[in-house]
This record gives sequence, C-alpha cells and structure tokens, in this order.
Amino acid sequence: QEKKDITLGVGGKPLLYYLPLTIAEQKGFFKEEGLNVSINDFGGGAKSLQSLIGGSVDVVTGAYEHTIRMQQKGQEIQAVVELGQFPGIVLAVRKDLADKVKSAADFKGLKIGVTAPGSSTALAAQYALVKSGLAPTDAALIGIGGGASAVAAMKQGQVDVISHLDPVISKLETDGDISVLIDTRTAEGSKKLFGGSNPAAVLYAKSDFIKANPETMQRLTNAFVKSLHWIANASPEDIAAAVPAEYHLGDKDLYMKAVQGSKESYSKDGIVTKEGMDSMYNMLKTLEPEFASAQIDLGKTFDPQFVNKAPKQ
Amino acid sequence: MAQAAVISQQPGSGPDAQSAAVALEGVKITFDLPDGGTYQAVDATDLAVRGDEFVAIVGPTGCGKSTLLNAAAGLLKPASGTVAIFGEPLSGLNRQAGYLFQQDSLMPWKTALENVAIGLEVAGVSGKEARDRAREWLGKVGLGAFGDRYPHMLSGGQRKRVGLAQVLIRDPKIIFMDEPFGPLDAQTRLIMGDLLLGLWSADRKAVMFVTHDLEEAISLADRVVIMSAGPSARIIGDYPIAIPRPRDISEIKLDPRFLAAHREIWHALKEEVLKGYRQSNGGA
Amino acid sequence: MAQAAVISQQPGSGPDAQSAAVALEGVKITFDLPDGGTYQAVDATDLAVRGDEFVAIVGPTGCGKSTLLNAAAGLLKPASGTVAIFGEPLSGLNRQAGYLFQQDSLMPWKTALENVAIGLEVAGVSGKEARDRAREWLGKVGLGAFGDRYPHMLSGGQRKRVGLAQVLIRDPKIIFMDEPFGPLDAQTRLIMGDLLLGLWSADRKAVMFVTHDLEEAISLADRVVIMSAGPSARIIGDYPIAIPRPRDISEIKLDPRFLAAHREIWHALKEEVLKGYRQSNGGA
Amino acid sequence: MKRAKLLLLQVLVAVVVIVIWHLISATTLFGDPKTMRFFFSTPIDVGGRIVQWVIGGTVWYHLGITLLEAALAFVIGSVGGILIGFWFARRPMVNAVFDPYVKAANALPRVVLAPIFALWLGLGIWSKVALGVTLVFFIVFFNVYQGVKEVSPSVLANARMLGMNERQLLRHVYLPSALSWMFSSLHTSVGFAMVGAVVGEYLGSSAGLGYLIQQAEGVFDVTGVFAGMFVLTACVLVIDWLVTKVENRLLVWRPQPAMASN
Amino acid sequence: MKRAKLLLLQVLVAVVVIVIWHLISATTLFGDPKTMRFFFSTPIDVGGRIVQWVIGGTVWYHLGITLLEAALAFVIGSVGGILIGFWFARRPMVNAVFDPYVKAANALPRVVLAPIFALWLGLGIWSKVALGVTLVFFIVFFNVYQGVKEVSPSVLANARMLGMNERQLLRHVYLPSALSWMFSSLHTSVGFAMVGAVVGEYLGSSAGLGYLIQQAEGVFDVTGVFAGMFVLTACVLVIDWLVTKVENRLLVWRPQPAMASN
Ligand SMILES: Nc1ncnc2c1ncn2[C@@H]1O[C@H](COP(=O)(O)OP(=O)(O)OP(=O)(O)O)[C@@H](O)[C@H]1O
Ligand SMILES: Nc1ncnc2c1ncn2[C@@H]1O[C@H](COP(=O)(O)OP(=O)(O)OP(=O)(O)O)[C@@H](O)[C@H]1O
Ligand SMILES: [Mg+2]
Ligand SMILES: [Mg+2]
Repeated sequence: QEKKDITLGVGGKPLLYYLPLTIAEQKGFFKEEGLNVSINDFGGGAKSLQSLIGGSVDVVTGAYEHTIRMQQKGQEIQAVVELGQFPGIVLAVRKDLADKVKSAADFKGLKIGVTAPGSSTALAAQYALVKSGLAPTDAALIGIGGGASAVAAMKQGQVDVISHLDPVISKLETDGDISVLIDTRTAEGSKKLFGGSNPAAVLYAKSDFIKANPETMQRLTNAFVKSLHWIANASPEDIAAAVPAEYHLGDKDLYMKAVQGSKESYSKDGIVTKEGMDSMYNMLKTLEPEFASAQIDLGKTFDPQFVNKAPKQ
Repeated sequence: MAQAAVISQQPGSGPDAQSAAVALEGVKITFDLPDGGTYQAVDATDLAVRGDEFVAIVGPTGCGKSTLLNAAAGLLKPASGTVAIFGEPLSGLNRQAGYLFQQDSLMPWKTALENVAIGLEVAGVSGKEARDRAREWLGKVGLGAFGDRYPHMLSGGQRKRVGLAQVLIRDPKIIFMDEPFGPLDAQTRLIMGDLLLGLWSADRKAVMFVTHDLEEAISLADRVVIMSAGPSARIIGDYPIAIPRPRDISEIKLDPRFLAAHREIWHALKEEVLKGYRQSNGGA
Repeated sequence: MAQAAVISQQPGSGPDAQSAAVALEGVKITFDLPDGGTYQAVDATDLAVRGDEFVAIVGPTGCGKSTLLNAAAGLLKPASGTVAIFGEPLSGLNRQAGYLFQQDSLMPWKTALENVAIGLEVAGVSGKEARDRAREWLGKVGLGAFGDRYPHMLSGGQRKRVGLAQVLIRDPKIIFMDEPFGPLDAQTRLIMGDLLLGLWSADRKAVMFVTHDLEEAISLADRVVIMSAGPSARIIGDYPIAIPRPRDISEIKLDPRFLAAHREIWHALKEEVLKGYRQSNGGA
Repeated sequence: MKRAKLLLLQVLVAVVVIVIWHLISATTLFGDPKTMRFFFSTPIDVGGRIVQWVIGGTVWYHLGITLLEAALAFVIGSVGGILIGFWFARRPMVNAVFDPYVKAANALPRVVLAPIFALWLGLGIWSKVALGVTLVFFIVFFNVYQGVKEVSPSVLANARMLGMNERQLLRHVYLPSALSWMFSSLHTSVGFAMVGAVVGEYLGSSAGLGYLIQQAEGVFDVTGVFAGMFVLTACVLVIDWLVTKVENRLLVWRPQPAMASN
Repeated sequence: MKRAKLLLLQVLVAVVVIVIWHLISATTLFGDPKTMRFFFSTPIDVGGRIVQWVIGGTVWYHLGITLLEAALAFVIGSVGGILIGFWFARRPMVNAVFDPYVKAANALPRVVLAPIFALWLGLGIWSKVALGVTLVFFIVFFNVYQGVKEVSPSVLANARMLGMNERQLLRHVYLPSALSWMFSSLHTSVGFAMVGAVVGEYLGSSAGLGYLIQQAEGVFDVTGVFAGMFVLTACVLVIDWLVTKVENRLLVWRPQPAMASN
C-alpha cells in the first residue's frame, strides 16, 4: 500500500527558487495526480533536509547539493526531478564600489553578504574567490539572512558584495543599489562561474521511500514536470497571477521583473545532467577538504526513471 | 465612662490644639475588610499632646492604640478628622517624629550597629561619626557586644532594644513608642525606663507611649490616657499624674499618689477590658 | 547562685530524667557567628519537666530562654548534651509538643479561623469539624468576631491570641510557650491565664512557660526556673511554688506564700539582670 | 487615579507611537519614506491588513493553532517548573547534583534545538510546544525554587510544630508563600510561551502566526509581519490580564501597600 | 554531604548521559545509529572536535565575541531591568500606563525582531547585544518589580519614619529587599543572555559561537553544532558560578534554613 498523503518539506517556499512547487500547488497538479500533499515550510533548506532524515517529512524540494553531502555522511537520499538548472545566485557589488570591483578577483578584503554561513550562496561566493585565484578566506563572509534584513545590509553599506538570490537581488537592482557581477540565473552566468549548468532545486527523498513508493514518486514527478512545462510557457503576468498575492513583494512589477530574471533558470525537462553533477561535485571538492578524499557515486544522487516516464507535453 | 475623680479630668483635656505638638481632632479611623464591609477601629477622638509632655496610652488589647499612633505618624489616613503637628495639619508622613513600632521592623540586611546608625546617616551625618554614636547607643541599651549581629541572631528583647536605640539616636521632637518594653524583663524595663526619662528630662519632647503595664505608664508619664474597647474605641479617661519629677521609678511604687492613681485607672481599665472581651466575641 | 531558702531547691531539681516528659541533660548550645567565631548561648544545662508539671522560666532578656525551648522542640540541635522526650532521645522535631513562638508566626495567607483550624486539619480532622472547633476556640480567646481577618489585619495582641488558640486546640502533651501574654493588657492576661490553667488542670500536661512577668510565673507555675544572664547562661535557681491548686490568679497576689516566693526570686533575678547588663556590653 | 483617566493615558501613548510611526513612514523627517515603508510599513496598511484578516477569517485558524501551542507550552512549562522547582528546593541533594545541568540546559540556544524537537516530536504542534516549554520552564523553575527558599523561617517552624508533614507543608506553607514568585514568573512566561510557539512555527511549520509572519518576511511583506506581531501581542495582553485576575484572587491576604504619598 | 561525594555524583550523572548518548549513536537500541549520528553525532567525535578547537585555537576568537556580546547584553539588560523595574514599582502611575506595553513588548518573537535590530544597529555585535537585552531585560524587570512590591510593610514603614527619602529608601530598603528576587532572575538571565547572543549570531553575523554553529549546521556537521553548544554551556556555568558567589556575598544577612531533618 503506497503513501498517498505526502508531507513535503521546503525551506522558504515563497522564494522564486521554489516557484515550481508553488505552481504545482496552486495549479492543483498534485490533486490531478490524486495526491494529497501538505507543505511544511522551514527556516532554511538545511532544516527541511533534517526533517527528511528524521522522518517527519517524506520528500523535500531542496538543493541538489544535499544529495551529494548526504552520500558522504552515509545517508542515502536521491533526487528524482530537477526543478532548477541554474542556482540563481547572483554576485553583485555595491554601486559605489562598482568601478573598483569588476570581478571576483577584486574581492580580497571585502565583506560579502550571504544568506547564511555554509549555505549555497556562501559556497558560490567562495567558489568565485577560488576560481579567480584567491583563497576562500580572503574575504569575510557575513550571514545577512534572507528577507528585508539582507536588503538593509546592502543599502546601509554593511557589506560590500552580496551573494544572494531573488527577490533580494531584484529589489536591490530595481532600487539601483548594486551592480551585478555574476548572474547564475542565466545559462551564461552559470557557465561563467560553474562552467556549465549547476543543478539547483530538486525534489529528493530517501532511497527506501522511493523504493517503497514508486507509484507515488511517479505521480509527484509528473506533477512537477507539469509545473515546469507550465512555467516554461507562461509569461511573468501569468505567473504573478498564479501565485498568492502575498508573494508579490508588495510590488507586482518588482515581482514580475524578478520572475523574468529567473525564468531561464528553471529546468526544462527535469533531468539532472551528468555535466551538472560534475560541476557541483567539483565545487564541493574544491571548497571542502572532506570531499577531496570522499568516494562519491554521482550516479546514485539522481534517479532518472520517473522523469523519463513522465508524460511529455 | 471613667468618673473623673480628684486626679482625673474629662477626656480631651491637656493643652489646646493650637499649641500642641500632636493634636488629633475628631479622628475617626476605619479599615476596609476583605468582605467589602468596613471596621471602625477608632471613633471621633480628640487628643492633644504638648511639646514637653509624656503621655501614656493604655487600653484593652485590640482597642486601637497602634492605630492611633499610626494616624499621628501619618502612616494611616483618618477617615475623618484632622491631625496637626505643631499646629500644621499633617499631610503625608510626620517628619518630626520617631516611631518605635510594636512589631519587629529592623532592616534584616543590616547589623544591629548599622540599623542604629542608619537614622543618623540618613540625616547626613558622616558614616564614621554615625557608627561611633551608634556604638555608644548600643552600649546604653545594653547591647555593646552585639553590634555585628544581624537581627535574626538577636533575641526578641534584644531586637526591641536595637529599635529603641534606632529611634532615640535621631533625637526627634516627637516620639511614638508602641509597647517598647514589652519583651523585656522587669529589671531591664526599669533600666530602659530610666534611660528614657533621663533623656526626656534633659531635653523635653512630646512622647506618646503605649503600654500594657499600668505601673510603667504611671511611673513614666505626665498623663495616662485610657481607651475604650473597640470597635469604635474612644478615649474614656485622661488622668494627669501629679507625682513630681525627677522620679525614681524603682521606688515610685511606694508613693501614695502612685497607688491612688493606680487604683483608679486600674478600675476603669478592668471594666473596659471585660466589656471589650464580650464585644469582640459578639458584635463587632 | 541563688541561695536555696525554705521554698527553693538546688538547680536541676524536679523529676529524674527517666520519668520526665522533657529532659534536658548537659545541653550546651552554640551559634556560629558570621565573623567565623561562635557564641555560646547556653552552657551545660539540666532540666527535667514532669508530664503533669507547669514550669515557668524567667531570666534576663537575651539569656537563652527561647533557645532552650527551641532545643526542646527539636528546632535547634544542641552542640552537646541530650534532649529526651518521655524517655526517648529526641532526634528531629518534637512531635509531641505544641509551641507558641515569641515572634509572629501565623500563616499570613490564612484567616484567623483557618490558622486555628489548620492544626486539627493537619491531624486529619475533617474541614468542617476543624472549623467549628476553631470558631469555638477563637471565642475562648476573645476573638469570636475576628475569624475572617487575615493576620495583618489584627492587632499585636490579637495575633498572639490566635497563636494561643492555634497551639492549644491541638491539645499536645507538651506545651512550650514563649512570652504568650506579652502583648496583652493586664486584664486580658488574667483571663488567658485562667483559660490556660483551667485547661491544664482538667487534663494535665507538661508546660514550659517563658515569661518576664514574675507574678505571672509564680501564679501559674508549679516551679519557677531562673536562668543566668548570657553568654553561657545556666539555670541558677529552681523554686517550687507551694501554693495549692486550684488557684485564683486574680487574688493570689495577696497570699503570703506568693509574696515570699516573689521576694526571693525577684532578688535573685535582679542580681542576674544587672550582671547581664554589664556583661553584654563588655565581654561576650 | 480614575480608571477613565488611566485608559485615556494608555490610549494617548498608543496614539503617540502611531503618530511617530506614521511620520516615519509618510514624511521625510526620519529619512526616505519609501525606504522606511519598506522596513516598517505604515500604520494604516497594518491596520487594514489586520481588519482584512479578521473579516476574511484567515487569521483565526492560524491564531488558534498558535494559541493552542502557546497554551500547552505555558501549562506544561509552568507545571513542570513548579513541580521540579519544589522538588529541587525541598531536596537539597537532588538540587546540588543537578544544579549545573539545569543551568546548562537553560543556556542552550533554542533555535538550534528546533530540528531535534522536530525529529522527536514531528512537525505537528508538539515540536513548537516543546520549544515554548523550554523557555517557560526555566523561568518558572528558578522563581519557584527561590520562592520556596524564601519562606519565612518562623512561619515554617510554626507550621512544622503544628505537625505538618512534607506534603502538608507544601500545600499550606511553601505553595502560598511562593505564590507571588510564581506569579511574577508567570507574567514573564506568558510572553515567552507565545514567543516559543511563534519561533517554532517560524522555523518550520504549515500553520500558525509564526508561519504567517515567516511567509510575509520572505516576500518583503512587512505589513504582514507587523500585522502578525500585533495580533500576537493582543493575545498576550488578554492572557496576561487573566493571569493578573487569578493573581489578585489568590493573593487577597497580602497587606495593601502603605500610604504611598510622602 | 561532602563536596567530594557531591562532585562524584555530578560526574556520575554526566557519565550516565554520555553512555546513553554513546549507546544511541553506536547501537541499534534507540533506532538506526546512522540516523542518530546524523542528529546527535557521537560523544567521542564531539569531544575530539572540542579538543581540536581548543588546541587549534579557532574557538577562542569566536568564544570571545560571543562572550562579549552576552556580557554586554547581560549588563545592559539587567541594569535596564533593575532601573526600570524600580521606577515602575515606585511610580504606580507610570506603571499603570505602560504596563500593557511592557507586556506586549515581552511577547514579540525575538527571531522576528532580529532583522529590525540588524537594520538599526548594523551587523556588528550590537544587534546581537540588542537581542540578548530583549531577553534579559524582561526577566529582570518583572522580578525586580515584584521584589520591590514584596518589601515587608513594617520594615518599610520604619525606614520611612527614620526619615529616608525616596533615594535612600531605594538604597537601604528596596534594593536589599529585592536582592534575592534579582538574583533569582539573574540565574535565568545569564543563560538567556548567551542564548540571545548566539541566536543573534545565528541569524546573521561573521563571527561568534552562533556563527560557528550555524556554519556547521549549514553543512550538516552535527559534531560542530554539538561542540559549539558544549563550549557555550561550559561558559554559562562559569558565569553562573560567579553570580552565585556574588549572591552569597550579598545575602549573608539571611537566616540559615532551619534544621532540615524532620
Ligand atoms: N488593616 C486592618 N484591617 C482591618 N482591621 C484592622 C486593621 N488593622 C487593625 N485592625 C483592627 O483595628 C483594631 C485596632 O487595632 P490596633 O492594632 O490599633 O490595636 P492595639 O490597641 O494596638 O492592640 P494591641 O494592644 O493588641 O496591639 C483591632 O480590632 C484590629 O483588629
Ligand atoms: N542565630 C543566632 N546566632 C547567634 N546568636 C544567637 C542566635 N540566636 C540567638 N542568639 C543569641 O543567643 C542568646 C539567647 O537568645 P534567646 O533568643 O534564647 O534569648 P531569650 O532568653 O529568649 O531573650 P528574650 O527574652 O529577649 O526573648 C542571645 O544573646 C542571642 O543574641
Ligand atoms: Mg498595638
Ligand atoms: Mg526569647
């Protein structure tokens, strides 16, 4: 007997990073698949992963990176569908420093605002440092949180560089506070930093759960694939109309601008590519000593069977 | 009502209110009870005490003696009537008075010495001088060796004597004392009584002295005031004590004037206590 | 040391320790002082009280009377010596005794009635019965109309009487009383003394009664014990009172035996107080 | 001081605060009003949002969940604090041995504990209740412990001489005597129970005021954040008012403070 | 009860806890040890990490920052709580008017306030101090307020009759009388000051124990999280021990508890 009532964990549902989830929920794709999904929103991606391991949620929409990390920790979790192909992280510098800081090579000695130490925005910033020949510790990383506090930190000049996601970036861009250096919401920016696509949000679950509930996983995957297709064909207005009005950042134009900026970053077909896996793994190996010696089987981090069986539209 | 005999006068005698150190006029005191009712402790009472007069107040237990002192000290607001201190109507605390309370009220976090010294320090005397004079005063009340003790390390009578020193060291113009010698043995009582009279004679002040010991009242006071049993206690007797000063209070009991006064007041009081005993069980 | 005259005996008289209700043998009590030293309040003291005996303890203020009662009640552990209750060495609290403390110790969160009833309730008497009997007892001590008052709404003497009822209602085999009638007027004292003697005569128990009023001691007790001034207070006189019972305590003062006893004890005591007064200022 | 006058003054304070807030968000007195609005919203918007929540009814469901969690946290935390506080105070040995551990536990950052609670207690209300309990418990515990230690020695001696056993002492002496300590701690812990529930929701949940606030915060909806906080606050005031009622009931026996005038 | 025996018992408790922890993380008694290790690490790993931190020296810098923040929060919060507590207690009017606002402020979830503090006070230590202060202040405030109200009426009346003015009453009566209340609240608030600092760091900072813990959490390094919590706890115990020392100094005048034996 498979589980039809699914609890899904997510860390920050209103974020554009997780737009496919919101769309699937709002457009009733889960219902269409005969699933009853209750969504639990956590203070961060790490917390949603912890509840997956602890068994309080069944599946998580979270960073692909988690699947690699968990393998190294001896936990078997697998992604089943990719939601974002580019991480959507933007590295930008404060406007008044724009003429001095042109690339990551100029970050030395600066203060970089990230969502939280150890998070993907922090890793991206460090990776940028390493790629331009600096040490990961050459700039100070400061956790500035995800909401208005991040905007405030930049506006008040408490950080020089920001490595962050939407909507913070769009807000700062609209207000003319920053100038963007690396924009991984796009294929080009992603290539510049990671050398190719770099899987962002995925839907993952424990391997045992997947084995025990193949039918349910298939249906979940179907719903998400449907959602990805919907997004690919939708205009920012459609999307703005589909999500709850509270998600509009109090400013619908700003929201649509952010959607527009991020649209390219959503996965087209839900498949984590080999290239994407490698680029993520390389980054981890570069930044964290544990991974240099770890034996990771990247093949185990993603199970393509469900995406492959999902109906193409 | 006590019959005013040779040595007694009608209630409300003494100085007229204008010249008095403490003048209660028509003072009525009521307490709110938790059940919503009120208890009238003291009924319209007139009492005036001259600035150099020693007045003792006696009365059955629970009649309202402490209540009356509290009103005169400004700690209780009368429901009606006025309290005047040296002719000024009292509002708020009576700043001219020292008050030795019936219950323990030393500051438990100060040693005996500090408790005595504090009255002076508060008035601005330097710490060193205050302590020196406090030490002297502890000696006077027979506690010279107990200066370092905190109140809980003293016996009941010792605490009372620390309180006595605490009040007297400030040399207030008006002194209220509520059973100051209660927990002392007879001999120590005499010594303390002598001490008090000595001070008072050297520099006269107004004293209101509540006691249950009639002999003590008569031997110390210029006037003995008797209160009736509560509720609605009143002053029902006011007896001047015509024994000349200086008095030797250990020998005074043999004085015929003493015996006469004692007999009369005792009689009046006994009646009153028995009445009070009946009342507080029945009516109230 | 008091000279044992016609009516007096050497210290340590009374029943032998075996048959006594309370037997102190060689009890020495010391207190730790904050400065690290110790204060020896009571020096090796022997005292035995028979199960039907009324013993009054008098002594100069601060000599160690309360301390001695505390030791007999099991509230203080003697530094050396033993306390035996009905022949059993006392360890922990003396469960056979009732104790009226010198200082206020009513529960402030209970009304007078509840304070009196609690002793019975604790012993398992039903709430209703306990309250009925408590009401009766409040009447006996003259507070029938004050049952609903919380302690802070009572006068000092009223609180003491509530305490008295609280102790007596339990009808303990041993009664310790520390200046029970201190804050009462003379007339009420007589009434309370009568009450106490009446109860005691009807069903005799061991009573240890601390007082500063020598007349009270003599008129109530079978024996009057005198303590010397502290530090290291001892029992220095033990006077049987040969006045037959039942006694009329309001008339007893005229009895020549009363007068003889009074004179003798008073003399012994006076010496002791003056000595104590000198000591507590100097040495200690 | 009449009740009406008091109320007037209280309202006055609120009006002053709201006016300043309005000035901040509508004029250039305190900086660019657009930026200020971004961070503080405006009183009118917040008021409007609350009205909209109340009328639309969305808020009741979330509020109900938060209140339930807070109430459970408050009850469990206080009862636990009272029981263990008494136990520790009456058993010096137990107290001495566990003392450092209690202190240590009190110092653990609750935010870090949240995932562990989620692990043990799932995602339902119980993990939030647990978070609230960890806040409430310690406040009540330390106060009850101290309250028991502060019992007047002479009242205690008297009660023991009246023959009370340990249980009776607890009921007739320690408990009443510690009551004002307990109420003091309850006033603090009512607030903390709410905080615990909201923080728990904030860190991971699918309903409750904390969830509302978190959702709003992620999308720069400051109006929502402030509206959520106001609703929360209003509830705490109501609960605290109830605590005060009970307190006044239970503490009738205290002497009224003496005449305050000098 | 000898000190040695007490210490032995305390160590015993710790040993029992560690053994259980070890069993949890190494055997299947309490569930899959792999999962358990994911959440609780193992005692040996955590111990090793602490040793490594201490020897490597990394921890001192972070610890220093956290301690500084906590100390500031503790001092500012307590002083503020004491001053305002006294002020409110002595000015019934002020108290009556502001009472609901104080209660309301106590109910604001600190996590939600953190961004606002970051906005006002920047990302340096002060926003963390502010967070700690909001926790410490209320605990101290409510206790001091209550402590002042509890002053014995007869001692107070006596002090007033001795001619004390308001300032002298404060110094000689209210303050000493409220001391045990204040210390009770300090025992709680030492822990909360630390919690405030750590939570503040956790929500955004570049140094401090909270930063270490969050960083570890971000990469699922539970060993690091637990090691951080242990270091934190050890510090709180030291500070609390100091508070107790001061307390015993200042409260010498209290009667010793009566003979405990029955
Ligand atoms: N706060 C109060 N509320 C109600 N009644 C009170 C209060 N204080 C005192 N009373 C009552 O007022 C009366 C007078 O009390 P007061 O303390 O003045 O008596 P007193 O003459 O000093 O007696 P004592 O000699 O026993 O000390 C008593 O009957 C007492 O019960
Ligand atoms: N806790 C204590 N620490 C130190 N000394 C104490 C302590 N308690 C009592 N004393 C001392 O012991 C002596 C005896 O005290 P106790 O209370 O027994 O006197 P008492 O005879 O009852 O006096 P009183 O008639 O004044 O009540 C006193 O000198 C007192 O100072
Ligand atoms: Mg009185
Ligand atoms: Mg005594």
